[in-house]
Amino acid sequence: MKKTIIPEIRKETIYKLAQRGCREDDRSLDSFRDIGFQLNPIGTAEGSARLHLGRTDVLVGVKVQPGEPYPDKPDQGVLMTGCELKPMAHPGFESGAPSDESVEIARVVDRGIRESGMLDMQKLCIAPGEKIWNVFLDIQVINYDGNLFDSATMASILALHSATVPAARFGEGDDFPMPAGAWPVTATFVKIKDIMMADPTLMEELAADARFTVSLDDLGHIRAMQKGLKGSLTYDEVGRALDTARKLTEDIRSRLISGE
Amino acid sequence: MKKTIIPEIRKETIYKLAQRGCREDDRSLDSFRDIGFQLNPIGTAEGSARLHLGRTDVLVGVKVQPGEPYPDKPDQGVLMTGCELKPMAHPGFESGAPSDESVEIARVVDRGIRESGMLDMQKLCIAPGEKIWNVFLDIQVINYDGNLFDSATMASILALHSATVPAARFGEGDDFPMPAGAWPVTATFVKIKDIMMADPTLMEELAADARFTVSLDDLGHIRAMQKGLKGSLTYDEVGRALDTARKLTEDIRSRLISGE
Amino acid sequence: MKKTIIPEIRKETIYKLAQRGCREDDRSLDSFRDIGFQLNPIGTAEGSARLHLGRTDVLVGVKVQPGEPYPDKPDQGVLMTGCELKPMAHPGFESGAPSDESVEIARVVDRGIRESGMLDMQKLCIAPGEKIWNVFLDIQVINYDGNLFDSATMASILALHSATVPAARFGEGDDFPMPAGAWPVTATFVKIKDIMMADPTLMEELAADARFTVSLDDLGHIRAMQKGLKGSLTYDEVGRALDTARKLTEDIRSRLISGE
Amino acid sequence: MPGNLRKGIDYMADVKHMGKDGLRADGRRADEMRPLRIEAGVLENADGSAYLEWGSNKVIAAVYGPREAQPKYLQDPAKAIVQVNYNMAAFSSEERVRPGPNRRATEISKITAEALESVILTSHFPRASIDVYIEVLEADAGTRCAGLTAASVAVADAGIPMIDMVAACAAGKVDGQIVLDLGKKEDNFGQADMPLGIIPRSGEIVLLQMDGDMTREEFGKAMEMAMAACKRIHGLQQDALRSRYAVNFADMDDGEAEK
Amino acid sequence: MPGNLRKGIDYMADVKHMGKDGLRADGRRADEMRPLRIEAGVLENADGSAYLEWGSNKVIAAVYGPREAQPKYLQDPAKAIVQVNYNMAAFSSEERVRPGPNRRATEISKITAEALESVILTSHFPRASIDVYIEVLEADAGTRCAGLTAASVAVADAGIPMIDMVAACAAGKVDGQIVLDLGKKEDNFGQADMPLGIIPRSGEIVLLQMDGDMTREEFGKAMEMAMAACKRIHGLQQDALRSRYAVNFADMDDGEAEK
Amino acid sequence: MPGNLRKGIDYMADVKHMGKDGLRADGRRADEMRPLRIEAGVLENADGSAYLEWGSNKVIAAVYGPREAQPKYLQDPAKAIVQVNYNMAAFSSEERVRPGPNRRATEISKITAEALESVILTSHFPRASIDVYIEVLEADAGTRCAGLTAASVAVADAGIPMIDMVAACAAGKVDGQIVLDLGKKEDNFGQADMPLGIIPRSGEIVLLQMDGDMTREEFGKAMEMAMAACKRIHGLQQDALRSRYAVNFADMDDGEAEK
Repeated sequence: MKKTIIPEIRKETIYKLAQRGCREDDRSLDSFRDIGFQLNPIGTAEGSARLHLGRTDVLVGVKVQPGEPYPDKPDQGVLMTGCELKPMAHPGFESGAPSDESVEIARVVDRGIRESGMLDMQKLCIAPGEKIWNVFLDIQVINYDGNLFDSATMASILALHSATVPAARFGEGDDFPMPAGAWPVTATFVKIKDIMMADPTLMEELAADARFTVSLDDLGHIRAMQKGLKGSLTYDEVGRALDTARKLTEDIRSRLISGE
Repeated sequence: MKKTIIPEIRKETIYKLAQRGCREDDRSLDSFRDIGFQLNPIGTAEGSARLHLGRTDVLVGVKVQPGEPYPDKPDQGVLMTGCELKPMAHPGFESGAPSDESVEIARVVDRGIRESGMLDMQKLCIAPGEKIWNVFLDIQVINYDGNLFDSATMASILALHSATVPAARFGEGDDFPMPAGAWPVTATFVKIKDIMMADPTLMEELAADARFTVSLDDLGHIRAMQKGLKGSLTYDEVGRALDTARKLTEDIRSRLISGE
Repeated sequence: MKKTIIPEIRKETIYKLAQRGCREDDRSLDSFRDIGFQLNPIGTAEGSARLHLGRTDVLVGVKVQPGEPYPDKPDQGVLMTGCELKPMAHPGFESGAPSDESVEIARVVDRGIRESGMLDMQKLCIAPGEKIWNVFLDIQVINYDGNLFDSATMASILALHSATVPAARFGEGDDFPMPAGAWPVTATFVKIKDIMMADPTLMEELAADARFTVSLDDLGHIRAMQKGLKGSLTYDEVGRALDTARKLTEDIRSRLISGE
Repeated sequence: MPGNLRKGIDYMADVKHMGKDGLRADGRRADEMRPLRIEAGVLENADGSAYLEWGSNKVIAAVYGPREAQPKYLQDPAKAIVQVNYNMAAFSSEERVRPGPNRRATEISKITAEALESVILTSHFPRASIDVYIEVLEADAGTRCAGLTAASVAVADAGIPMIDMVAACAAGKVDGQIVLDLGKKEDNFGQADMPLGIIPRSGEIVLLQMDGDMTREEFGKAMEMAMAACKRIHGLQQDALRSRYAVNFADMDDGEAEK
Repeated sequence: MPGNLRKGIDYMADVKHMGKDGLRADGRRADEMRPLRIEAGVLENADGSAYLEWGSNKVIAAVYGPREAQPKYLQDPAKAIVQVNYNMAAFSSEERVRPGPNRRATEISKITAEALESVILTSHFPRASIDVYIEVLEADAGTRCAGLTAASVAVADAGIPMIDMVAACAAGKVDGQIVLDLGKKEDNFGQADMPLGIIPRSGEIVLLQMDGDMTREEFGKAMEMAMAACKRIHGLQQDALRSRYAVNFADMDDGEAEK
Repeated sequence: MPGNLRKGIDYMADVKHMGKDGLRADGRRADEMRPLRIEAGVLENADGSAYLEWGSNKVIAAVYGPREAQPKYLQDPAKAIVQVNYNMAAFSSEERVRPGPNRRATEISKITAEALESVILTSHFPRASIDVYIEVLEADAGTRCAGLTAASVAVADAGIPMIDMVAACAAGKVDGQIVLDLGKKEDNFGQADMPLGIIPRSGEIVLLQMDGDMTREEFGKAMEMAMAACKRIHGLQQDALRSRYAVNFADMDDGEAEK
């Protein structure tokens, strides 16, 4: 993202609110914004989901095509996750080659999904050593108001759980549902000066000194973590964030599964 | 092309001449410049043609190599058209990646040829689903004085009609002539204020508000059209251009075929 | 390399010293700096060498992987030489696409090796027309103080002579030593005004008007030459450089072979 | 908000079969457009935006500007430049679209920019750039017309002065018959496709392409069919802006009330 | 000079087997780091540099700056920007690494830059750039920690003011056991890997990633193990600078003697 | 106008077989050049240009400048920079050449620019750029010498001051014999190829490359053969300019007459 400056006074306001446990949108420090989603809005995708997290609006589509396996994993399908941050979503995003940020988002989303074992990669093998299913997960941000890590992860797992492997189209037998099991959910926090808050808005991100994301699986195990930005975190802060994240992700997961 | 500005006064002169039905090079509004061409000047090409349209000078070469068919057209050869606008031809052209203009030219030339059915793509199949002939049509502009759409199209169809498929070199049987039938010819017009003129020079292009190209086949059927530039055209203007184009292209076609 | 200017006065000093047959580092005009090297410092490479030529410090690694032969050489392995001039080695080098200079270095090093017949390419064939060994020679400059042509060539032939073809890893039989025979060595000269000197330092290169590199094989035959920079050389100057190069490269070759 | 994105397949269910004779594979009459819905002002951060569903096409257009053209050598001291980036999302068609520019997208971006330039009052904004981003989320033939139609609404939504909004629609030829607004199968197996963009107020043509095989007479018929459709589309564009404006007006009322 | 680069295999010979129980495949205890050697000031032309061998990892870090940030639009009027380019040499791993950027390197460069920014006093150098180049010559798991550790020494060697050097080390989980500093095989077949970078003086975390499967309790154990290791590494970083400084000091003495 | 581009095969018909002994596959003597024709001023829009046919090689060189070097950081306050872009047309060789830069073209562009810099009076034009575009339309071995020879004429045609035009020709070794100006088959199956570019007036060497296998003595023989050829080529370069100038002169006369 191009340099986007938040006025010092706005930053100060956010911090002062936070000292009182409050936020500009009246949330508590440990809560997420409203989540709304829609399954399979895109007819050309094998699976898709559009998700709103407050004003952040993310669309994820899944395409599945036959391909060759990696030599070291001859009997496993391949997941490839891409993320595009286009000017449509925010004037700070630029057309052209993926930015560092979009690479980081794609890789963190991918890591959460991959490490959770959510996809049964062996069920995505057609002929060992010869042919597997490539699963392309493409994240398109429609409107950006902070916390893409969590919104993109949620939309991604919804899209994968809604997807069908189009085997018939490629003469590889009958279509079958994407072999997706777990529901890995991430929770992201930012730290402004000495205060941590969950699910940051864009303004909170711009005011933030440090960022922390954790992916938790259905058992509450930690599957991926990512610290970002130039500030530091204490061990205690990370610990508290992990505990909060566990509660938050349990709640989110059940809402995603129930389709609410 | 880099911003190339035409002085207002020159533009005014061109327009005033046009109001009287005249042009800077003494042509009428509905006529083409002199056309001269040479077949197979390039020994390394499977077919080639160099064509002069006034001072516009274009060289087109055809290379033919075996390749794989597209999955949706397993029994058809593939035509690939490229265009390079190099500084050699005009100081406004720049080295490096193809410009928007060169992409548009290549695609319009390609469309005229492809849509006319000029090439019998099935005769360019070696083994269905496995091996076909790739026909590379490369347009190199030597000198630019306007109207590349028409000059490149003429040079391209001459080069294709002169080409041999080098089957022997690739161990695929005897060489045979490129299976080229029709002679699709385009005519391009520009509109300056309210006046349309055919086959614009560079100065006329720079003075133009709108551009219109139509490709007509041997029967006078419309095979492709392309409107360009930021000005608009009326329905009547397009209609009159189509009628003029029919006469012009019949004449050009017979000259190209007779090799005059 | 970004424009790197040498102060006129330093250039003058180098030239005046040279007129007396001297150099800033007390060498004679026809001598090389100290050479030191280390074989196989890199465990992940199939062969590697690190070489110091005075303060110039070069690391070359060899990777060997199966691949397809070129159609016109179905029974021969393939050598691919790359060179990266990174900011690590000198602030004038920039990250990103290979510069013209790095391309020239890679191609001259490659030419010396290739033309000498040093590698028995037919022994690098696995199955004619189907599978051969690709030999990737990658030159990484650690510190740049002039004369990369010679230092990179020396490190490259040491790395190749130290390399093993990892056939077992790819299920292609037993590992075997890289089929490397000859020891092609280059000698590079620069000309400052009217004086030639061997093995230039960076300052001498920056002061130079012309550059000349010759690759000589074990028999003293000329295998490759490259003149560079915007100055000219006389026939006599080239002749004398060839004669000097023959003596210098014989000495260097024996030191490389003996492993001194 | 762009609202509900629905699967194309549901959409078709809305289409009524209108009798056996002269009807097309999807039940439409020759001069019948696929259902079209346009919404203005769907994006928070863009200066102007529009969302459009047209058959199964789903397109978003976002506009920024007028803003200073960057880099500076792009600036025109006499007027604003119009830059369009047309892009198909990776998942927008049956075969995955590789991210990044390609020649088709380059051409569509160019002719769309030229069409918009013909209506935007660019001379009001020297040295500026008006940047239009068209994202095709789902493609079902006719995306360039859909993109241009949406972009025009987005430019208007951004408050950028125009002489009129461009409306665009294709006509073509299928089984020897001139038909309006070809669907994907018609486009793939039809004999001609002719995208048209006009300034509805004057009927002037600002975008015109064609490929296939048409006689001069067929051209005339296709042109008239497409022109008439463009005028209907223009009504939908105006409605979309009107709804948007109405909402804003309501907001303003609220604002007044608070004082 | 970076000194002798040795094959990883020789290195392993140094490691003592410490008994049968609880030992890892390469004979290390759970909380035992691979041998680590750091040298500062190894490059002639860079403003600061460091060479590091860690197990079979061989990494060079070079630093230039503070210097004027180029191109100018990158400049921050309030502080220096920190740019990191992490790169693996073509021959640095079993499978050849294609030259040029890739997504993994982009991510590592980004988080390494962020970690270094947390300790560099960037506000001292408005409009400047501090450019860090990390070249992995041989990779054996843990290269991002090795790179960050080396880069910190190189920044210090360049005389750029910092609140402290960042030290980095991973902990992870292998066969259900929390272990320190995973080697390549452990990384490939282990259950979790958690690279950590801290400011040793305060214990603050400036780099943290994880992938795999860890409970909350395992996380705590891994964190404590890695934090303790980072403090030991910090000692080696300081030693490297001290040796460098000692040499310079000796040089200066010689200089004095010559007068 | 570049005039008639003829198929290489026709050209060969011009070559006379000069006796059975010592003749080459195409009938040339060891020190015989392929037919060479040079024309100056062939392009309308370039500041200077030349077209050259040499055997079946067909090359156009275009020159622009001296003009302001862009972007500005390329400018040298003391002199003009010389930039060369050598390019082979897609259809210029048996196997299609993929458009875009490649390593071979990069190297040839570099050494050609260096050779031209040695004769152009660059110090007359500080901050300027002299841009040379060499387009190989048909390649038949020896294109870098053909390109440099053509570029020199084009620079002169542009009226850019030079101490002399560079003339270039290769010598090489085929079947153990030193021969001049290798054709494609000789180049492919020969034992050595040595492109040479000189300043004919002084005999100074400004381009020299070699690959293959030559003894010191063979080198001397090849050098003398190539040098002699370069001097003959220089005559053709001068003739080309003279014809061009004569035409211009005639034009001027007409101009005078009109007054």
